[in-house]
Amino acid sequence: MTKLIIILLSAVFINNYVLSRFLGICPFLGVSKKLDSATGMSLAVIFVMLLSTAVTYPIQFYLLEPNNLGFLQTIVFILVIAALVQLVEIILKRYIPSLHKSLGVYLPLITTNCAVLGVTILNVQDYPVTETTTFWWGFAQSMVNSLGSGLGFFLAMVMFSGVRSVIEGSDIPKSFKGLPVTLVAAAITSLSFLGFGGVIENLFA
Amino acid sequence: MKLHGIKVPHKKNTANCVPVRLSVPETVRIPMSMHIGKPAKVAVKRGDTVKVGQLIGEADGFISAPVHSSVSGTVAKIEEMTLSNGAKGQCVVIDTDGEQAVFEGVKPPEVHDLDSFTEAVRQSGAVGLGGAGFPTFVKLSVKDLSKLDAVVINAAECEPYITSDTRTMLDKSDDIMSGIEAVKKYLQPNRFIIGIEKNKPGAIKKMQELASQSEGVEVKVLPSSYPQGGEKVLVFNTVGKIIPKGGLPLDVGVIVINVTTLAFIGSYLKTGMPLVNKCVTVDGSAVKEPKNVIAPIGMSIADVLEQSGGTKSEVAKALYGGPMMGLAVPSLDSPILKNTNAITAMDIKEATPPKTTPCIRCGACLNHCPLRLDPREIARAYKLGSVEDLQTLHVDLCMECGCCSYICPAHRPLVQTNKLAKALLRVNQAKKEGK
Amino acid sequence: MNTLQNFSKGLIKENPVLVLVLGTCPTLATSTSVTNALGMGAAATVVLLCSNIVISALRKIIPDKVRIPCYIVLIAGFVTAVQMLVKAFAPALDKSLGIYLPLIVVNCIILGRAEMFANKNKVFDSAVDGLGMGAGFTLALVLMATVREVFGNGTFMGMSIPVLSDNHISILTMAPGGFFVFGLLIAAVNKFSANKPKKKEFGCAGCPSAEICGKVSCNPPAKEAAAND
Amino acid sequence: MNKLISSVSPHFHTPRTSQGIMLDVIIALCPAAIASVIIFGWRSMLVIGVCVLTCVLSEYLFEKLCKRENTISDLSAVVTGILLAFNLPVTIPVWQAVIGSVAAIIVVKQLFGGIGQNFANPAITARIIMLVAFSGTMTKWVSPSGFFTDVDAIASATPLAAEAKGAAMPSYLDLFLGNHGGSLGETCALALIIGGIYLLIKRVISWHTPVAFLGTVAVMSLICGKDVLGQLLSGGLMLAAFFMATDYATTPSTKWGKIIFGIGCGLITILIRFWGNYPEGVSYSILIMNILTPYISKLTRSKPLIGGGKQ
Amino acid sequence: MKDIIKPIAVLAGICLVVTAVLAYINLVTSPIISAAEEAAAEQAKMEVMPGAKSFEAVSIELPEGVTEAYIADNGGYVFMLSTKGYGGEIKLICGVNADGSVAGISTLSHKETSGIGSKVVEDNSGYRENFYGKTADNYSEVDAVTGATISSKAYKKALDGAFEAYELAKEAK
Ligand SMILES: Cc1cc2nc3c(=O)[nH]c(=O)nc-3n(C[C@H](O)[C@H](O)[C@H](O)COP(=O)(O)O)c2cc1C
Ligand SMILES: Cc1cc2nc3c(=O)[nH]c(=O)nc-3n(C[C@H](O)[C@H](O)[C@H](O)COP(=O)(O)O)c2cc1C
Ligand SMILES: Cc1cc2nc3c(=O)[nH]c(=O)nc-3n(C[C@H](O)[C@H](O)[C@H](O)COP(=O)(O)O)c2cc1C
Ligand SMILES: Cc1cc2nc3c(=O)[nH]c(=O)nc-3n(C[C@H](O)[C@H](O)[C@H](O)CO)c2cc1C
Ligand code: SF4
Ligand code: SF4
Ligand code: SF4
Ligand code: SF4
Ligand code: FES
Repeated sequence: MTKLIIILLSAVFINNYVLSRFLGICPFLGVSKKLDSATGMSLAVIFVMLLSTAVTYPIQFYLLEPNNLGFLQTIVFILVIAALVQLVEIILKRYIPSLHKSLGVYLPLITTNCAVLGVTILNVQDYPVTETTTFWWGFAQSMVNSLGSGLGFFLAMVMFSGVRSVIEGSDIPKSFKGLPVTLVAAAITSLSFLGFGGVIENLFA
Repeated sequence: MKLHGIKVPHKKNTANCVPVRLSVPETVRIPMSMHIGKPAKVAVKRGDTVKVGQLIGEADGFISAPVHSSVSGTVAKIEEMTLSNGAKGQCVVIDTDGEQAVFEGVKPPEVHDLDSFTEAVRQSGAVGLGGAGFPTFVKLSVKDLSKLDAVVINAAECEPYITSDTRTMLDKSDDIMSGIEAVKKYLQPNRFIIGIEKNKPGAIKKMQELASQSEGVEVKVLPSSYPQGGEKVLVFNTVGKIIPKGGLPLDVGVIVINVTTLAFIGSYLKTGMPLVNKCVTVDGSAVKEPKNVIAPIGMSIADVLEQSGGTKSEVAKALYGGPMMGLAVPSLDSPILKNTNAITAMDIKEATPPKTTPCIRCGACLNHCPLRLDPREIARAYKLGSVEDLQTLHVDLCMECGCCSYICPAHRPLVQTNKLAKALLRVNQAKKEGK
Repeated sequence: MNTLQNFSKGLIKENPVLVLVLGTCPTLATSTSVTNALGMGAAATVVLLCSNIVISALRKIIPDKVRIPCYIVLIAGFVTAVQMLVKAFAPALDKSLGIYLPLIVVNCIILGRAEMFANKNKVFDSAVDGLGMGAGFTLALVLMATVREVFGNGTFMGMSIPVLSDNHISILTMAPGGFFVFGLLIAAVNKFSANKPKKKEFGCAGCPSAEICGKVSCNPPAKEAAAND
Repeated sequence: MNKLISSVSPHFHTPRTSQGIMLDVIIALCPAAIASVIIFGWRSMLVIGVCVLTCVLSEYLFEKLCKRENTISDLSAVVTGILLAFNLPVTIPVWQAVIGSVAAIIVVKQLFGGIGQNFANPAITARIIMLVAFSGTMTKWVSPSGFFTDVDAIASATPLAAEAKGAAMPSYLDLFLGNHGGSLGETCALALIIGGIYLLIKRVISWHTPVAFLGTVAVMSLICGKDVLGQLLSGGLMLAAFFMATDYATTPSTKWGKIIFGIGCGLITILIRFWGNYPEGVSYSILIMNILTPYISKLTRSKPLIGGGKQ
Repeated sequence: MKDIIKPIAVLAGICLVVTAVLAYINLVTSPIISAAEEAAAEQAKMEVMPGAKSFEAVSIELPEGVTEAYIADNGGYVFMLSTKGYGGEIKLICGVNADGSVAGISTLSHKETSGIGSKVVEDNSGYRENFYGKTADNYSEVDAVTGATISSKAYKKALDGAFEAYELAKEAK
């Protein structure tokens, strides 16, 4: 159990996808301007991350590995994610139109978001089924890691959108207006995350 | 709960100066618009002879006020001039004959019920003398008397320099008394509250005496912190009620009336002489002898300054009113208006605004705004042109009291930004309603 | 547009990273050393070239409806092939690129070129476009990597540089340094390209008392902001 | 007749200026500066001088370059320089101090629009950048050497680093007077408290942030069974609580905002001190709270007192 | 009908072709990949155990901090070590001669601070050479690097495991 907590919190604070692993930077820079769109995007990402891990993890260890098809991993995973995103969109549209209205616009963006593909690949890499780990333990760790990664993405987005609201009305030097100053702000934001080093492990060790 | 505010230097140099009556100048220029609302219509023509108290401008519409001659003489011309609010308007220029003959029609009005009372106030030309110049009879035309709880008499006089209200309280307490009695009789409020800042002990004593003679009248001594006299602040500090956004004091059962306005009504009911003379505090760094004077409406500021002892140094800036809310006049030819309670003449040192530097986000402005607005964020939202943000920041509530601009160590022009922001919001709302 | 222009637009005018700001993740993650940058650039270029060629060749065959899935499958195929080849013949590179190698699949540059160029143009032009874009991507990566490796690690392509190797600013190779150097590069590009940010107008137009002040009395924040600009 | 000046009301202004406020901060920092020279020797002066000079110069040059109005006369760059120097070990190489100062003024302050518009505390952020970039020299401490001694004196550990390794902390008196290893300006609690009280009296800062910050650290230390007084007096806590968590531009302005900011700083400091890899967490706590400040400000924005009701 | 079948057919066709091509590449490269991996592993072992040519896994109860254990054809042992340093996991490979002295150490991966912990764990820092030739009895004499006590301790702790595993492996032989 503590292992799972450590995985969760480390994914949020230490190995933050956006701020220390450089995954999902495009939406981080593109959608963080307004708080509500940042939240919407993050919720969609968390959802798709969990869903695609739940599908790809079993595929990897029940389908690909036993049949020596490991080399198809990339193709299969990206297709699964694309299909899932489509499916979710259709289902949301039909059954929960209100949610579709708020999350719908972000869903297509997610297919080409490297954080989602990244989390599925990293999960099968970091928490594989081996002689000593059962499928369910690996699966649990993967799901928790996906959740943590999604929450980490969420945290980074929310923190950063606050920073951007400050930058917006400021007199930025001309050539730094727009993206450059946003990147420098991201640098400072990611700097702040370095401070958490060791905290999670030591707290629960 | 306490309201923020600021401590400003009081500079009440003239509190003990009994007003001196100035001699009549050679000409006066009386604008037709000395009040909020539609300007009055000129009722005389060139060459007419007029006497003191004679009607020269007719009220035009409901929110408007008549204008009377403050002198006897001949109408020299009717001309355009730039008014204090920036717009152009008409004014009547009268060459005086120095006799100050009183117009024959001046006689005490017949008042027997509410309607005739408000009509009398209307005829008197009374407008709010607390500064805003809102036609007083409009304020008194209460549709549903049962909703009226209290009349708050604004005697705070929180601006630096100005002491004309103080003088009214010291010198004309019987006029105030008749004003109170009249309002009591016709509007029947449950109580009268006279709000005075702590720094006027003489006036407080006088008013307390007065209150002890009349039932339902009380004196509320207020801390001397600016802007105690602001309507919203005063209502909160006297009756503890909050005027809703976009609402009037009447929405919480209150009428706010300036003490000099009330005294004028009292005296008008006795004499029938309309609003033609004003007690004006003349002070400021350029003034040689600060004092209170009684000047006919329409007398130019230059004449007033000269007659009240002259200036120490060249006047670099002159204000209608005090330094916190006062309006800079375009030239010294500008006339004394109905609602002019002070002339502040500043030398070049006092008049030069301090250098504006970038905002350091010290938060002083938002921590001193009596309404707890956030001028810093308002300025940002205005710069971004975000009408949405301006709305959530409630910039339309700003009463332009100037606390924020005063306290800002970077000397940002916050009040001005607020004015512009309010205008932007108004234009935007008008557009929306238009659609 | 001639072939040369077609190629060189990817380098500067439409540089996918510095101007179009695509593929930010691999750019930030793999620009810690010049060697990595070259490896990543080469891998992405190969995929870009192949996918542009094949997609252009198949552009008449692939139905519009399943366009995107087909592109994804093709791109993923090339990525996997490249991945296996790198693993086999350059295992060290595979180790240092890690997860970012398979993530070329979702690199927006590649899908973007497929959508914007390859499915509308002839095979040869598409190949040139792919090469140009790949070169632009590599150029940006190498530029960033040079700054980060030289100043952050005191080395260049692994060779240590005299004074700097003892006095390096290691934060440049870390996450914050990545964002920072990327920001600097884009600012430099902004500076030298002509696209000036448009100025906003503020002023007395909305001022309630513009008449009396004669539009001179106050120096509103707007004026200062304009002056500051 | 001469033309009258026409300007917007109010026509009176407070005699205070931004420059005056910054000057007050500089005055308040003087006791700690003097203490640092007494404790660590003449090189403290060198480090402070280099940082202040570089900060002012980079502000001047950058504003020249961008053709902006020059703001060095508001003295805020001097404050940043002194505070950055106070956060460095006395042995710091000059070139590193220069890079740190340039980063503080240009990267953290001017790129975001200059004074009042930066979202992160320049001095703190620069210190963190230096800590990560130059970890070696930034964690090399010497023990107090006295004024004339050479600074290559005996290597030492900061009280918190000593504690982290299980070694003994200096006595309370030594902690209070600053007679121990550490950054230039952080060791002498006495001098810092004097400066803080000066700022409180001059109303440059309000009590909310320091009290919330120090109070949270004290309470959390008590709960975790640590030496409360030792925790309060060691590390950069006093310096941060009075001078850096109170920076105008990067912290909330409302009363409750300040309290939340202080509590947040206290909690993160404790988290990093007791469980993190770093012996000291004050800098990170302030930077993280700086980033959260826009939200705290929004959350604690006071409702318009009058007229908020009906709309 | 046609516009439903055609897209599916094309997509399926593309999938099939791509899979087939990949399968072929996989067939060609997978032996090379595993050979390369093998070679890299052998290379690392040989580096810390000079003179040895082949290695064989030994089956012992691995002590804490030891992840793999091998015996070399010259009688020496090679251990894969893992320990927690200042910044995170440090992975080492360590060769121990038949007589129990350290033959070589190399760092496989680490997350120590550049400039502090890196002075301990990085191969070119020279710290590892202090241990060469040392045995279980005297390796603790090696001084810690000042300013990086934590990394130094972690490094030594990893070696603890190596010596312990050495004893176990010798017994098992
Ligand atoms: C357009 C307008 C309409 C007003 N209508 C009324 C009214 O019907 N009754 C009333 O008592 N006061 C009315 N007022 C007066 C205000 O309550 C207030 O006394 C006046 O705006 C002066 O405010 P100030 O002294 O705070 O500047 C009105 C004011 C304005 C500007
Ligand atoms: C900031 C501010 C300060 C004010 N100060 C005073 C004051 O000191 N005395 C006063 O009579 N009116 C003052 N006023 C005007 C009052 O708000 C209000 O208009 C007046 O008391 C209404 O009475 P009147 O219509 O008779 O003038 C002030 C208004 C503002 C916005
Ligand atoms: C930014 C930073 C990075 C550090 N990195 C390391 C490290 O990699 N290895 C280490 O042992 N200690 C590291 N430390 C810890 C301190 O240097 C600590 O004081 C030191 O381990 C104590 O060793 P000493 O007794 O030799 O001074 C680091 C501290 C800081 C502030
Ligand atoms: C009370 C107070 C505290 C300050 N603290 C800091 C600080 O911690 N770091 C800093 O760089 N500047 C500080 N300054 C200076 C200045 O406000 C700072 O550079 C701003 O962040 C510039 O926008 C301080 C100024 C004041 C008035
Ligand atoms: S008082 Fe002036 S300097 Fe302070 S926050 Fe407000 S606008 Fe900025
Ligand atoms: S002028 Fe407006 S914003 Fe400024 S203090 Fe007064 S009410 Fe508040
Ligand atoms: S100078 Fe200011 S106040 Fe005057 S018109 Fe222009 S914006 Fe309005
Ligand atoms: S100076 Fe004042 S009155 Fe003139 S335009 Fe500006 S805000 Fe309006
Ligand atoms: S490259 Fe990572 S999200 Fe676009």
